[in-house]
Parts: sequence; structure tokens; C-alpha cells
Amino acid sequence: MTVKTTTAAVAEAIDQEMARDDRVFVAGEDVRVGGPFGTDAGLHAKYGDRRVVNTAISELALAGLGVGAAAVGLRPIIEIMIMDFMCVAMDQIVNQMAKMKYMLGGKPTLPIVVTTHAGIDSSSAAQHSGSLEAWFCHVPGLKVVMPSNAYDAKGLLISAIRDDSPVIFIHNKRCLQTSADVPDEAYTVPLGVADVKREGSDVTIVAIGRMVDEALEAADELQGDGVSAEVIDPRTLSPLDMETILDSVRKTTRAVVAHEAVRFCGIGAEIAATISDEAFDYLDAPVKRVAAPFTPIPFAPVLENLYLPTRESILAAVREIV
Amino acid sequence: MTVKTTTAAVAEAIDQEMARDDRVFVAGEDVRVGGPFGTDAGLHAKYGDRRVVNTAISELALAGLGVGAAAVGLRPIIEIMIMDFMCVAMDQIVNQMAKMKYMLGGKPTLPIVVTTHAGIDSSSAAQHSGSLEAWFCHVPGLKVVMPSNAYDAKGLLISAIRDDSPVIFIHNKRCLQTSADVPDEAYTVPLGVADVKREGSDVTIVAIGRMVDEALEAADELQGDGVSAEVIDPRTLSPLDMETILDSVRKTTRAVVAHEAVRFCGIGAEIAATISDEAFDYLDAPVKRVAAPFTPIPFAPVLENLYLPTRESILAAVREIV
Amino acid sequence: MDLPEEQMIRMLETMVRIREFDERAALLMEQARIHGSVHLYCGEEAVGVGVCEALNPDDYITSTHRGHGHLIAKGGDPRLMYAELFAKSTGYNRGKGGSMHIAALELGMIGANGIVGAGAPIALGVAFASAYQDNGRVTACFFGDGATNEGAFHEALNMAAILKAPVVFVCENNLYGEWTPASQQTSVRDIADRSASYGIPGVIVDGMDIMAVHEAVVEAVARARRGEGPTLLECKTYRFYDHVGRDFGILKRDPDEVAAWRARDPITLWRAELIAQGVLDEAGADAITERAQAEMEDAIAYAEGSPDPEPEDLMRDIYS
Amino acid sequence: MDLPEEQMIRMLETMVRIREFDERAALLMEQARIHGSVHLYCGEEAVGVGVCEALNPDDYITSTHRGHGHLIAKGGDPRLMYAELFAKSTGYNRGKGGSMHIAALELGMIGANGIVGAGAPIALGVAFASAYQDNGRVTACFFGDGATNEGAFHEALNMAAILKAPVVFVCENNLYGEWTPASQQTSVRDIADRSASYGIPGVIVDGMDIMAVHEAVVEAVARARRGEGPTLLECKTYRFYDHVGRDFGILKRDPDEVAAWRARDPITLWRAELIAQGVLDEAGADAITERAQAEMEDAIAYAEGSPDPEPEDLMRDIYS
Ligand SMILES: Cc1ncc(C[n+]2csc(CCOP(=O)(O)OP(=O)(O)O)c2C)c(N)n1
Ligand SMILES: Cc1ncc(C[n+]2csc(CCOP(=O)(O)OP(=O)(O)O)c2C)c(N)n1
Ligand SMILES: [Mg+2]
Ligand SMILES: [Mg+2]
Repeated sequence: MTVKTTTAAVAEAIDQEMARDDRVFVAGEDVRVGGPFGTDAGLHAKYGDRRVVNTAISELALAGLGVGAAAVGLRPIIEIMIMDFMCVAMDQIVNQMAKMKYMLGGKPTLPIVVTTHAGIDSSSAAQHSGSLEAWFCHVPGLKVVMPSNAYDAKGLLISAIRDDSPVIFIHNKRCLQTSADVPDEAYTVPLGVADVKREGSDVTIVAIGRMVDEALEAADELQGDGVSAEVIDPRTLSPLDMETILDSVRKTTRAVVAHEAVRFCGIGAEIAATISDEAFDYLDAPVKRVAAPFTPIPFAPVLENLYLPTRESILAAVREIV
Repeated sequence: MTVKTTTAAVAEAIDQEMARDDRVFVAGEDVRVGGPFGTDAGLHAKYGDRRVVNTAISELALAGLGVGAAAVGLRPIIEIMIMDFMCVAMDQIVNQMAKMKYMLGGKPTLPIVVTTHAGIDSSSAAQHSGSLEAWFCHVPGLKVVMPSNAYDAKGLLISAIRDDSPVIFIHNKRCLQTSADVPDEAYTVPLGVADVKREGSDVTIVAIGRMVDEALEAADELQGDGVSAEVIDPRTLSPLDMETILDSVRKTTRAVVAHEAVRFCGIGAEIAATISDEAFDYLDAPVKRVAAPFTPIPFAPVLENLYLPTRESILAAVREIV
Repeated sequence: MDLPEEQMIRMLETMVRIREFDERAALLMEQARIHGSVHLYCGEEAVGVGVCEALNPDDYITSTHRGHGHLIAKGGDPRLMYAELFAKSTGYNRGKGGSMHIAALELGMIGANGIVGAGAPIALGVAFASAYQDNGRVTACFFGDGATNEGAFHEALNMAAILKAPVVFVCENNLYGEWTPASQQTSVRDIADRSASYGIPGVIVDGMDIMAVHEAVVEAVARARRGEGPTLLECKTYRFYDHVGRDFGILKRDPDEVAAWRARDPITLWRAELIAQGVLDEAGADAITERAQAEMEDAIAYAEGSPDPEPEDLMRDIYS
Repeated sequence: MDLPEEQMIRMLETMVRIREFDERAALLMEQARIHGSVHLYCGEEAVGVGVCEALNPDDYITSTHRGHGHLIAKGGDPRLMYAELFAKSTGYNRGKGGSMHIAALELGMIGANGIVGAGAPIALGVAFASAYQDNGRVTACFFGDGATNEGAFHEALNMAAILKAPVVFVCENNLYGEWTPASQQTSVRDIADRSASYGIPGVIVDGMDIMAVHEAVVEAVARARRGEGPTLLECKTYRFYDHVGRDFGILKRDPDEVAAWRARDPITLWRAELIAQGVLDEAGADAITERAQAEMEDAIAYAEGSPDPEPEDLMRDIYS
């Protein structure tokens, strides 16, 4: 157990899985120098060109490389530098990777992890700050993972690498910079299992990615007002562990869902709609959503700060319903 | 007023707008021969190569052609043959078209209509049958239109062509084949305004695209059981006319949302979540969703029929809550 | 290049079997006995057969929407193919893919594809894996002339060249993409010219001459196996029928153009060659056609009589 | 090619202004006085200036993430540019775009771009519109060597060639894409070779020699205006600094390589040329630098003192 940044924990997870299984390899832009975010630090020195494949700026071919290699027995980790860049790789990810097993009557197993970096950080503006998890959640055949801290990131990534289905693994950029106690050895955090980050009895806050820390801070402050908030981190968005969320809401009778992506048609809509349906008889107040406003992401920090949901937005939403 | 197929009504709308405004042009694959679905019938003979641009199989460049041409004063109609093919054009549509005005501080107007064909028809399988409207609804800067009949299709398309913002105009393939009374002259149906297709007092059915006819049939049958169903067709999904939907639900106290896309993270989640929140005190039952199961689209008709939501699925959902 | 007589005969037989398969597939579509749309390979048989005859059973191919010929050339069983077209549970894809997604991984046929150009990045990945696993296998990637205008084609060829992936890119230049002539959508007449963008060999062959195709592929495959990377091979060929089915009625092509190409039917040419060489006599050649026709009729009967998928199959095989 | 002396001097002055602008932009980033990241044009000035000097004020350009030099060359005002980098409401994009999206439609500068390769399809559309409107305008599309491996580049060039769009594709081959040398990601040494895929002229010039760039562009622009379609012009140049800022510390390039290229600084070369030709003397040349430095200091002061965007700007200008 050592305190590590999420970035270091991620690099460690990849290293340990590559050491464990020769079929695992990494391909992406600038992975040779450790990756633009440092999540591949040390890998090229240890595994060389064969298993750390530094590619051209060709995300569509890069994703296809993953599909083809997986279809014949390898276990690719495909790195799409920034989530907005997924737009140039969508066909291979959505029409090929996600559908191939089904279209082929079940024959191929496609153990592919597509990692990417999402979210607002240091004024990267409209084409480098997006959170598009909802798109991939809408695609049958894909699993979608979005960790909020170093411990979960390492354990979930190892599970994703060992999983036999395609997994879209989304790193929030600011979460990458946070640190936590992380075991030095390999371990798994199961896919599809939500985590109750904090227990509470008055309101359930379902928080995703970077919103988890904001929610925990909000929960501390609510404690002061005598409001006991339960904070749930789904960790995996598809398949989504609704049972854990529903059990919590049936107990607290109130819920707020928070994410960094825009609200309209975000994953929060799915969670809120399902809670409102399946916990209908338990709810004492409407399910509230905290999310970004419906606009492209601005460059100016003063606007970026207005755009980004925070503990304050979560507090406001909770106070509306308790 | 003449009975026309939606296909003919669409071709008529494009023709009338091209005749009205020389800045309007059509670009896409096989548009010269009238388009793979016939929505460009007669255009090339009348307007020639200059305004009916038959392009290579290069959807990304095709979408970019629209962005660039619009930025300097034209009004492109860009045809992406099948909605699943949008995957190869996502960058120009999402990162460029949708964000350009905002990123540039408001300077460009981008009057672009991107038309495409969605939905299940005649066993087209997993890469030719998708309904991806929820993706585009999640993108600020885009408007999303999905008509359910010939009259709305013509009027909405003319509004979209005259609109100064990018519009994703989704034709459901089966709706294209239906007929209705359609005025021969040009007319507009406003974007962002839902239409109450049938008035009722006991339950609100919000139906999208092909589900509208299914919902109307279901409503007829419900009438027999003494259940009065109101059927609302949003027509425009973004911006979404929630007011009309909420007014209806506040009256009926019950709601079902139906679409052909998969349920998880579909537009139905947004509608259901918003109803559940903003009509919370009026609801006498949970909002139910009717949508496709979470799987790629199968080829076999026997499976395709199981996959596709129908009037039966809508009836079942309504009967759960009335 | 000298080939054993039985191989020369097999090459004719495979071309004939593809022709007989697709002629019947067209008929079945017209009769609405099968579902979806079929893209016929008729006229292009020399390409698929010439290529696959240069591959080992454990080599790979990626295909297109026009993939029946590729699969038969790689060893596909017409019974399981028709079963797929009939959307039966006995089909290669259990009835869940259909013509546009037909595949047989066990034969190294990674799949037809409904997305033009999408096979190239996948072929890159398959070939990358062969190099990674050092198993000496080669991948042949089929695509049309129109597909070379998709970004996927460009990205895949550049990356394959850089990685020296053991892949042969085979362009079936049939002069049309759907109902648009190549001259209106492709900025070069010879697709092989595009090899210059990747510093790889670009070769043009007469796609109606199976030996010409075969010899070029044998060399490209040898090069790939030696670890010297990809080749772009352009086969000049022609779509005897419409884009979908036999006559969709959307575009009338110049009858002289059609006649000129039909006069160079790859099957007629090869059959005449074998008879000229004394490898076959008329009777022997006719017997091949009769065998193929009987095989296809039997396969259709098998397919049509096969069971539909079960309702549970709808939600099966989405995840591993 | 003979140019008027004032133009020759303006070319030097514009290069110097770009250099002085970006040196200061780097400093401001290091001091965290501006936000986001800046991609410096230092070393590549001869390309942007050589190209834009061949364009009319109403011609268009599309740019890249490394776009400051392009905008200044097209007539951009450093005060409004720094204001954008400072995220101020007086910036070209009202502070909502930043360095990677800086644009000035009123100057025909359609925009920098955060997506590598994405400028090419947009340039195609702009050029298509010029032909459609028959206004005689030409579009210059700037992109890097790495961008030519994106599908967007390939699709745009093919379509531009087919449509004979009045566009000049200008590749700034600076030998690297981020921290990856071109040799590891681009399968040809000369990007100009890729013109063969589109049947258009491919021209290679010394990107450190502004006259060489200029003359090649003048010819390509004339060709485009005559309706003969696009040209692919490759300018061999070099990134004097790191991919982002001056030294990001990720990749150490070979010091000899850096020194050799710095020895061919396009500004030093052109300055010496003008002095040799007697167009300028040392004092006159120094005065240009001093003017540029003063201009940039003034511009920074203006920018830093400008107001931030208003909260209402967050939800403004999303739709028209
Ligand atoms: C991305 C994409 N765009 C368009 C289509 C529609 N489409 C199917 S086949 C075809 C023509 C392909 O032409 P070519 O590559 O020459 O192959 P051919 O049909 O001639 O064998 C088109 C445009 C598609 N399936 N995928
Ligand atoms: C689609 C996409 N992929 C990756 C990136 C990250 N990125 C930004 S600049 C760059 C290098 C571009 O290289 P080149 O085109 O040669 O331009 P240069 O920076 O050398 O001027 C990369 C990979 C991006 N912005 N967009
Ligand atoms: Mg073709
Ligand atoms: Mg470069």
C-alpha cells in the first residue's frame, strides 16, 4: 500500500497486466514517451516497440487495430488521447467493436480496452474537455467505466483488461491528478458494481467521476446542517448497478444525480428516470440532476468555472429536496 | 393538397427551397440519381451538378464541406445515407459544426441541414438500422428533428433549411413510406414545437418517429377499454418542447414514452426524467418507457420483430399504469 | 507460373460455384424468399478466387458488403451461407448478421462489412496480431474502388506500411460505387497510384484474368510473409449486375460497356484456357457447372428447411 | 520572381512580428498569465507569411492548433489575439475559443482547430463555396505532417480534386507530431508524394526560404483561380521549440538536428537576403524588430487590461 496519483496507479495496472499476459499490448499516440498524461510511464522501456505501439495520428485505424487484433486473440489497450477525439474513431468503436460479436453469431471474443481522457482541465476549451460517456452507454456491446479515484482506477482497469468484452475506460483528467492509498500488487475491482462512498440516511447523491469528491465535500457540509447524505459512485456506467442505487433511494427517499457532462440526455437522465420509475412509491421528492449547462465548453476560466458543476451545485440541488 | 408519400413530400420541400434560395444546395452519395431513398428525385435534372453535388464515399469530408460552405454563406443540405454512417462523420458534425459558432465567439452562422435515414426496415441488420437521435440531442449547438409523417416532414424540413443553426434531420425509413395529405406549396412547421396528435385525458403517450403511428393505434384500442390516451409527437427532439408534454401530463397524471432506439440512455430517459421531476406532484403512476432492448439489431426477421417496439408494447406499458 | 492441374481445375470450379451461388441468391431475393439485400459478386470471381488460392487455410481475409465470393473462395460452405441469407439458426452467423456481415472465423474469414472501408483497419489489426504472434500468417483485405475514398482506407494503409504488417490490400475496382461511376468520385483512374502515399508497391492486374490476379497475389503474399509489409493490388474488374441484386433499376449503365466486360467473363476465359491447355474438355467443364448447380440447389434446400433462431437468441452473444 | 521592395520588407516584418508574438506567448504561458496551452510557430514563419503574401484580403485560410502565425500573416491584430489568449471579451473569439480556436472570419481566417486534420474538410467546403459563388476566391489550407495521416486529409483532398475546388493544401512538415518523429508515423518521407493519390500537383519547397514558399504558392493559387483545382504544397520546416510551449520536457530532440535547423532560421535568412540586396541596412532591420517588440508589449498590455467575458456570455452564441 502506497500513496499514488491515479496516473501512477493506472501505469502500474497496465504494467502488471502486461507482465502477467503477453497478449496484452498498448497502442496509441505518444505512448512511447509515456503517454500525454503519463499513464504509460516506463512501459516502453520495459516492453519495447512490440508491445508499446506508438501510432500515427489515425484514431480510426488505431481503434480498428484493436478490433482486428482482438478478433484473433490479442488483448489490446487502445488509447484515444482525448475523449472528444473519439469522434474520429466512432465507426470502429460503435459499428465494429460493439456489434461484431453479435453480428457474427457470437464467435469472436473482443477483449479490448479503449482508454481516454475526459473532462475540464486548465482551459482546454470545446474540443479537449468533453465528457461523452452517455454516447457509449447508449451502445449495446460496450461496457463503460469511469473511476473517481486512484484505488478504483487501478482495480477497475485490471478488471477491464481481463474482461472479454470491449470496455470504454474513461479517465477524468482531474481525477488522474488526485492521490490515494493504492496496493502495490495487482487487484481487481469488479465491473458493474457501484460503491457506496459514504453512508447516509436522508438523501442519496449518485455522483460520477469528478463529481464524487464534490459530492463527498457537499455531504460533509450537509452533515453540519443535520442532513445525512449517502454518496454512491456507480464506477461502471454500463452495465449500471441500479440495484445499489435503488436500495439506497428506497432508504433515503430522496436522490440527486451529478455528472460533469451536459444535463440533456446525459447518463443522469437514465439514472433519474429509472429511480423515478422503480422507486416511485418511495420517493418523497423529485429526483434532481446536477450537470453542465447546455453549451459547448468555453475557454475563458471565468466561464469554465460557471460551466463546471461543483459541490455548491450539489448542495443547492440537495437543499431543494430536503 | 395532394396525398403524397413522405419521400415525395421531402423531395418537394428540397425542390421548393432550392428554387427559392440559390444558396441552398444538396450534397451526398448518389444524390444525382435521386438518392438511395428517392428523397432527391428530380433535383439533378432541374438543378444540375452545381447544386446537386454527387460526392465520393467520404462522409467526413462531406460533412466538412457543409461546415465550410455554410461558414462563408451557403445553406447546405448534407445527406448521410444511413444514420449508422454518421459514425464516420462525427468529428465534423460534433466537434466542428456544433461548436464552431460558440468557439468563434458567435461570428459564423451555420445554416446546415444534415439529413439521414434511421430505423429498422427490411432486415438491414446491425449497421443499417440504428436510431441514434439521443447522441445528437446530447450535443449543444445542434438541433434534432425527427418527423413521423409526410405533412410534418415537409414543413419541418423547410423550417430546418431556413433555420440558421445546424439541424440533424432524421427520417425514419418506414415513415418515409407512409402517405398523407400534403399541401403542394411550401409551408413551415416550426422547430421546437410538439404536436398533440390525439387528445386524451387518462394517460399521455409521448411517441417519437415511427412510434407515433403505433401509439395512435394503441390509443384507438385503449378507447375500447375506456382509457382515453393523449398522443404527443415532439417532432423536434432538441430543443425539446417539454412544456406541451408537461401540460399534458399534469392533466392526465400518467405518462408513457416510446421510441425505437434502445432504452438505456435514449431520449426517453431525458423525457421521463424531466416529467418525473417537473410533474412530480401530479403523477399518479411512474413514467414508463417503451423502447428497444439493449442489443445490437439482429438480421433475422423473427428477431427483428421481437426487437422492434410496437403498439403492443405501448399497450402493455399503458396498462401497467392505468 | 505453373500450377498443378487439380488446382487449375479447382480455381475454375470455385469461380463457377460462386457464380451459381450468387445467381441463385439474386433469384431468392427477387422471390422474397430471403431477407435483406444481396450484393452480387458475379463478374468479379477471378479476384476472390485468384487471391484466396494464394493463401493458406490459416491465413485471414477481411471482406465487404459484396462478400459471398470471398467466403466461398476461402472455403465457405454454401449450405451455411444460404442458411445465413435465409436468417436461419444454422447460418454462419446464426441468422443474426445476414449477407452484409457474413463471416467464418474458423476459416479465417473475419467478416463482410456493412460500412464501406471499415475492413481495412480491421485487416490492419489482424495482420498486426500475426506479426505480434509471429505465426507467419498473412491477411488479404478486400475492398472496392469507392472504399478507397474513405478515411479508413488511408489511415489503415499508412499504419500498415509503418508497422510493416503482413497484409495485402486488394482493391476490386469495378468502376462503380453504388450508382456513381468511379470517374465522378475517385480522383485517380488507377487505385494502385495511391500506393505512392505509403511507400508500398502498387500493382495493377486484369481482374478478369485469374492467373494474372493469382501471380500478383502470390508475390505480394511472399513479400508480406518476409516481413516486408503491405502491397496495394488493384484488380480491374466489373460488376455484371446492379449494385444490389440483378437490376435495381436506378442507373442504366452504357450497354456497350456492359457488353464489353461481359465478353471478358472471367469464368468463360479461364474455362477456355483450361480446355485450350487440354486440362479439361467441354464435357469435363460442363460437369463442373452441373455439380455446382446441384450443390447450390441442395444447399438452398438445406437452408430453407433449417430452423429459425430462437427468441432467446435476441439477447444472446452481446457480451462475452 | 521580383517583388516590390515594400513587400519584401513587409514579409520580413510579418515574420518578425510572428516570432515576437509567439516568444511572448510562450513566456506568458510559463508565467501562467494566460490560460490553456500555446503551440508556437517559431521557426515556421516563412510558410505562413510566404503563403498569405500570395493571397488577396478576401481569400481564405484554415489553420491548425499552431495557428498564431497564420492569423498574423492573414492580417490578424496582435492586440485581439493576445486578448483571446488572455481569455478576454475583447479577444477575437470573445475569450471563448482560446489559442486552439482562434479565428477572424472578417479576415478570411476560418479558424485554428483543436482536431488534427479537421481543417481540410472545412477548407474544402469554403473553396467549394467560392466556386459555387464564382467569386474567384482561393482558400489556403494549413496542416502539419502528422495531420496527413488522418482520414480527413485524404477524404478532403480526393473530393477537392474531383470538384476542382480552388484550394491550396499547405503541409508544414516540421518532422514531428507532438513527440513522435515523422519517420515513426508517416510512411513517406515527402508528404508531396501523397499528391499522386489525387492526381494533383505535389510540390516540395524549402520552408525556411520565404521566397521559395511564396513563388510556389503564387503558382498554386493561380492554378486554383483558373479553376484547375488543388495543389499539395509541402514546406520542409522545423519546430524551433517543443510541441507545446518552449520546453515541455517530454522529448529531447537531437541537439545537432535542432542546431542545424536553427542555423537556417527563416528570419535570419531573409533579413540577410534583404541586406545583401540593399533593400535594408542593419539599422533598418533592427528597427523592424524593435517596432515589433514594442507592438507586442503594447498589445499584451491592452489584452491584459481588457475585461473578462460576462457571465451571460456562457449561454450566448450557441445557436443563431
Ligand atoms: C460508410 C458508408 N457509406 C456509404 C455506404 C453505402 N454503400 C454501400 S456499398 C457502397 C458502394 C461501395 O463502392 P465500392 O467500394 O466500389 O464497392 P462495390 O460496391 O463497387 O463493390 C455504398 C456507397 C456504406 N455502406 N458505408
Ligand atoms: C484527432 C486528434 N488527434 C490527436 C490530437 C493531439 N495532437 C494535437 S497536435 C498533434 C500533433 C500534430 O502533428 P502535425 O500535424 O505534424 O502538426 P504540428 O504540431 O507538428 O504542427 C496531436 C497528435 C488532436 N488534437 N486531434
Ligand atoms: Mg466499386
Ligand atoms: Mg508536424
